[in-house]
Amino acid sequence: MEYFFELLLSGLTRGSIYALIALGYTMVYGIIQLINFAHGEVYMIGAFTALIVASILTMLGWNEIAILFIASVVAVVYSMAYGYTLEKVAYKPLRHAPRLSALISAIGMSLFLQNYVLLAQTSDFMPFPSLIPDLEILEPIAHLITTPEIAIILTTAIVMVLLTFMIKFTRVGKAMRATSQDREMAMLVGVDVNRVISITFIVGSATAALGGVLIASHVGQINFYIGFIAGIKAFVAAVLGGIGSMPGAVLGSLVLGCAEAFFTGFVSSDYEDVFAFIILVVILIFRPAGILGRSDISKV
Amino acid sequence: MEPILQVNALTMDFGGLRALDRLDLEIGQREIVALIGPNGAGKTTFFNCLTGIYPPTEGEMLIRRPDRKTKKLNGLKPNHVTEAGLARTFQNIRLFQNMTVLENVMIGRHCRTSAGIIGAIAKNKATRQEENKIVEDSYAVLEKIGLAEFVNEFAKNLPYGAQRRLEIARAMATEPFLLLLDEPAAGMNPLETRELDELIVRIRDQEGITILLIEHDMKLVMSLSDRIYVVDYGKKIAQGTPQEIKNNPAVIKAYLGEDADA
Amino acid sequence: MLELKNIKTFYGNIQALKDVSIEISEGEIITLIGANGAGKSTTLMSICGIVPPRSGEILFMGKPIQDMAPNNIVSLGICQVPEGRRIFPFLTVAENLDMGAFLRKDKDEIKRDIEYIYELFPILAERRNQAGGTLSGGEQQMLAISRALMAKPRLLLMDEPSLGLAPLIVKQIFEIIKKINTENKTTIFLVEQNANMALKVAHRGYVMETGRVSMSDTAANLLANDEVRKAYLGI
Amino acid sequence: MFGFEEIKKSFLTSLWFMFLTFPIMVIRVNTVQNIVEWRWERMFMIGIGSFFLSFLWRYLLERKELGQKKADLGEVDSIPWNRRIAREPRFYIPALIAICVFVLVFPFTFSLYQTTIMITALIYVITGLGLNIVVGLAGLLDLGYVAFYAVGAYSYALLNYHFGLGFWTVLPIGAGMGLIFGILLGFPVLRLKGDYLAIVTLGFGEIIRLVLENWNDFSFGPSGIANIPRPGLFGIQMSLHQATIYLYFVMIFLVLVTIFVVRRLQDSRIGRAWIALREDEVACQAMGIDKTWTKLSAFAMGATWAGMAGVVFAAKTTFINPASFTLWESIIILCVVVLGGMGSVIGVIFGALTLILLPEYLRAFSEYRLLIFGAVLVVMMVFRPGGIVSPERRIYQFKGTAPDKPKAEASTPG
Repeated sequence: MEYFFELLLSGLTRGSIYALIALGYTMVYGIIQLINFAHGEVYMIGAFTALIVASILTMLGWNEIAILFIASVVAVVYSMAYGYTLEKVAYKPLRHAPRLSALISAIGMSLFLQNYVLLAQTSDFMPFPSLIPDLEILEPIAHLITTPEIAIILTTAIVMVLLTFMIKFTRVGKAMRATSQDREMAMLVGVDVNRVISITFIVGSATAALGGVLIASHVGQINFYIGFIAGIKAFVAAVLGGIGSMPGAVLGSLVLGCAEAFFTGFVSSDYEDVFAFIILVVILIFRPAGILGRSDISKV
Repeated sequence: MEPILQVNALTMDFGGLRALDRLDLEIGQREIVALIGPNGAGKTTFFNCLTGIYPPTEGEMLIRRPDRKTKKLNGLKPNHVTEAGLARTFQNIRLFQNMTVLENVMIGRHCRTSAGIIGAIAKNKATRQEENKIVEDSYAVLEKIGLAEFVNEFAKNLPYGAQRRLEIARAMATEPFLLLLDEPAAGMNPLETRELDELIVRIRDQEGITILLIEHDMKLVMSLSDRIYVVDYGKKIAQGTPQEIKNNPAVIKAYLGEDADA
Repeated sequence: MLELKNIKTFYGNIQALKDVSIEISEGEIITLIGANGAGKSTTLMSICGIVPPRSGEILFMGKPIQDMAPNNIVSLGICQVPEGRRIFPFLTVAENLDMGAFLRKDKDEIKRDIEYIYELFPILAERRNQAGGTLSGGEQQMLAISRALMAKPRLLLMDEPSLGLAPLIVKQIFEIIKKINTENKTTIFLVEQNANMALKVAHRGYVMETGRVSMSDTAANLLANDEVRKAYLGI
Repeated sequence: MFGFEEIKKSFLTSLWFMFLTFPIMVIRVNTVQNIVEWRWERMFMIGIGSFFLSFLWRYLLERKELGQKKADLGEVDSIPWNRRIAREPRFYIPALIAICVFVLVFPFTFSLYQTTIMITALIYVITGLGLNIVVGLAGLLDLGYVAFYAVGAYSYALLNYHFGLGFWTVLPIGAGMGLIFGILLGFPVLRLKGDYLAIVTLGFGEIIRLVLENWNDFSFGPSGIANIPRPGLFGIQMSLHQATIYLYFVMIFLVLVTIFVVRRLQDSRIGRAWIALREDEVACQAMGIDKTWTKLSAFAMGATWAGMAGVVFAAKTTFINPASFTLWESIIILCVVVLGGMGSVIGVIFGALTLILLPEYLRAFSEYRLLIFGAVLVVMMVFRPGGIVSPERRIYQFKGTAPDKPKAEASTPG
């Protein structure tokens, strides 16, 4: 039983990380129907920025909590800037082009950013300082779940609540929903659609950066390639939940995370990823729009 | 007169919305029948049910083919409906925009030809002959419809009226016995509309094809059709000859406007 | 108030508008009638900047607007009720109305206007928390008009407001159009297939054929015109 | 265009990029030795570079916009360059001869290394042409195409390992295996549309790779299979150099076969159905085309070439392991198709040669080649989203298609 809980919690942790990245995918897809292939790279750049800031501050002998806070903030700010620029350079000129072209542009961006970090920094794995201190109060349950894991799950929950609030009640959130439902009509009521798209990229990048900082400090090392792998997984999670739907992204991520954890724990770790993809294929074959996706009647 | 298309109590629900409500309709051979009614009355939905794009919630659709075999349309896939001899055009033009006019019509020949992958690669004599035949037949259709001058133009570069006629040509190429036209005159100027009128009559008289059309242009409908069905809210509210429809008070109220004759 | 000078607009490869010129003065109801696909909706989309014209000029209060972004055009007071209503299907009725007031900052005024709308259309008040997509056609049309009114437009563009509505509701809609025009002094540019109704409420009318304006006159004259009667009034 | 406004814009852009690249480009930390390296000179390079590039970027964007405007108003005569060349015998005949001569003498004039690269490029030509059927003609986005490539490669490696079958025997078997897998995988997924199809094919691609990686008893896992023989020629012993040259000509032959077959398919009844399917699914069905069968045939036909190319790949490298069949490989093949120009045979050949040879010859800047590669993809798509070569399409001419029918010729209009 305890083993079950251990796996469940590890699955939730893993799923939470996927969720932080998947949210960005799903938001962008909801608004411009583009698979933002370079999204994973934004997450990776967030992690690198945090690493650089944290290392400098550690050398200066700052306090752990302050480092965590500052590193996260800088990482988030930079990721937002990258997300914003990415959209302006690689996607905005392609708004009326065939969708495949935009996808290739995204792939090109992904490759570019990976190699940019590879060249400017290093191709090796870099050790990432563990920024989240172990709390003593949690000692009794440490065998089940560690403090960083709790931090990850909590952060995801908070981000989710904040995002829901933003989407549901703020002006910008309403503009986002309106744009994703009917872009032209949104323009007709005076929404600056270009701005809404930029904001979507910025918000999505910010959550990805948070994910980047958390996972990096949890795993303890990063390199230029982490974005690609995590990006694919998160994208699978987003599609699983029904791409375009934010609750769907979180649900899909948690399902994927838990499924992987249980499969690894009870069956074998060799086929963990195979299992993840099989879930994806099976769900999409029987529910082609994903778990929470809306299937639309095509008008003839 | 035995009907070649018989629709009994056709009903179509979208979620809570009833788009078609127990609609009955019959068409005899070589008739030109018009289906009219306000926008959103369910006319296009009716076409979509007939051609297998939507599965109707209830009701029955039967055809009697020229070979006198009766066939039920319910549950057939769109391509099988076409093979059975029904062809249609679309309200908002759905041509293969990046193909030439001739190629568009050649696609219509698809279901009446058979060359497969092996034939395509080997390009044996049978395949070559079939290909030539497809080109010839398609060209013949274009000549009939009066589009021969555009034969190698891309469909997207055609003038609006010609695009509408190309849709008809493409449908004709599938060798239908019943042709369904969804607002064929939409967007045409009066001259083009007049030509269309002649074309439709010619298709019926020379090819012996029965025609069911949805149309808003009352002048065209009145001059063209043998019989008219009027639907509103998915229900049939009237049927009869143009003269009868013109004088039917229910029709005037629902569609032509209360004081259309003012 | 609004002046279109020789605008040419393209949709993909098709030229939808060929040298269209239209003039609208303040306080008028102008109607544009014509067959399906004649370019009526494109004219509205060109004015709103969604499909900007390739050449020609659009002047609003004497100022060229053809190169402006759609949201800036809306902020000048030009609002559209597009064809097919285009309600945001997953937003509630109240949220749809909020979207209409997207560019307005005067919160109290907005509240008052919403109350006014709910008085005008009690059915919308009843359904304020329902998703827009679940309304019936007539209700959606009312919502679409209300949404546009929430922006307090000086010029209201309406694309086929009678489309797919029962005669009784059409009548109601046209009464509202008249009311908006007389009470709020809103200028209205009305695109209609139901030429009969449209010409009855309008002051002046334009007839469009395959991308060109083929006729323009006072509404009364057009109603009496034989050609128009034959082609568009179904007589 | 060098007004004050423009300079201000570029200046702001360059400031923005200096800010953006600051942590990654300027700072490097060494966490082991606790050293921070500051590389300020890079910041200035970025600043100056982005200042000038932003001018170029805006200029090109404006030109593209202007071109569109002119095309709309009918002010340009838009015959693509490739079609103009193809129409003029005095251009294309010498060009064709030159290409033939080049192809023939290539392996003898260039080094072994160059020949090997060229073989790789030719493999991509084949896979690109195969994927072009699926993506370019039928419009189905397949991100797991490499799976079929792997199927072909492993077919050869395993059949050779267990049964000693040779290259020429396995070549058709590999193609057949690709076909079978195409049908097997295609059947469940073809109901899906657009991006969902893309992601499920991606999933299938990864499943196959991961199975190969983990199923040690079957595929020898990550260590792969070595000592796969090169293609034989009547049992003649060949040196490495000779074998490579031989393989080069085998590839040329296979490429020609592929082009031949793909063109025939494209111009056939089936090919037209594929294109129509891409253009409008609903209308396509209304014309009596069986959607499922047509999609499936495109999927399977594409997979066949991947299977065949896989066999060649195994024979060329003599060693395969799952690392050769990652998602990146699928993506590169997709890029070959889109960059070259979707739906165009010449485009795909162009795309394959550019994408595979460019990085190889960029080895001078070896570290930067993938960076440049990524940037080229973005720039290409932004300024020429349709690819390098616009698709050449057979124009069915009533005259041309029926030379043996004088009657038809007579009735042809001008």
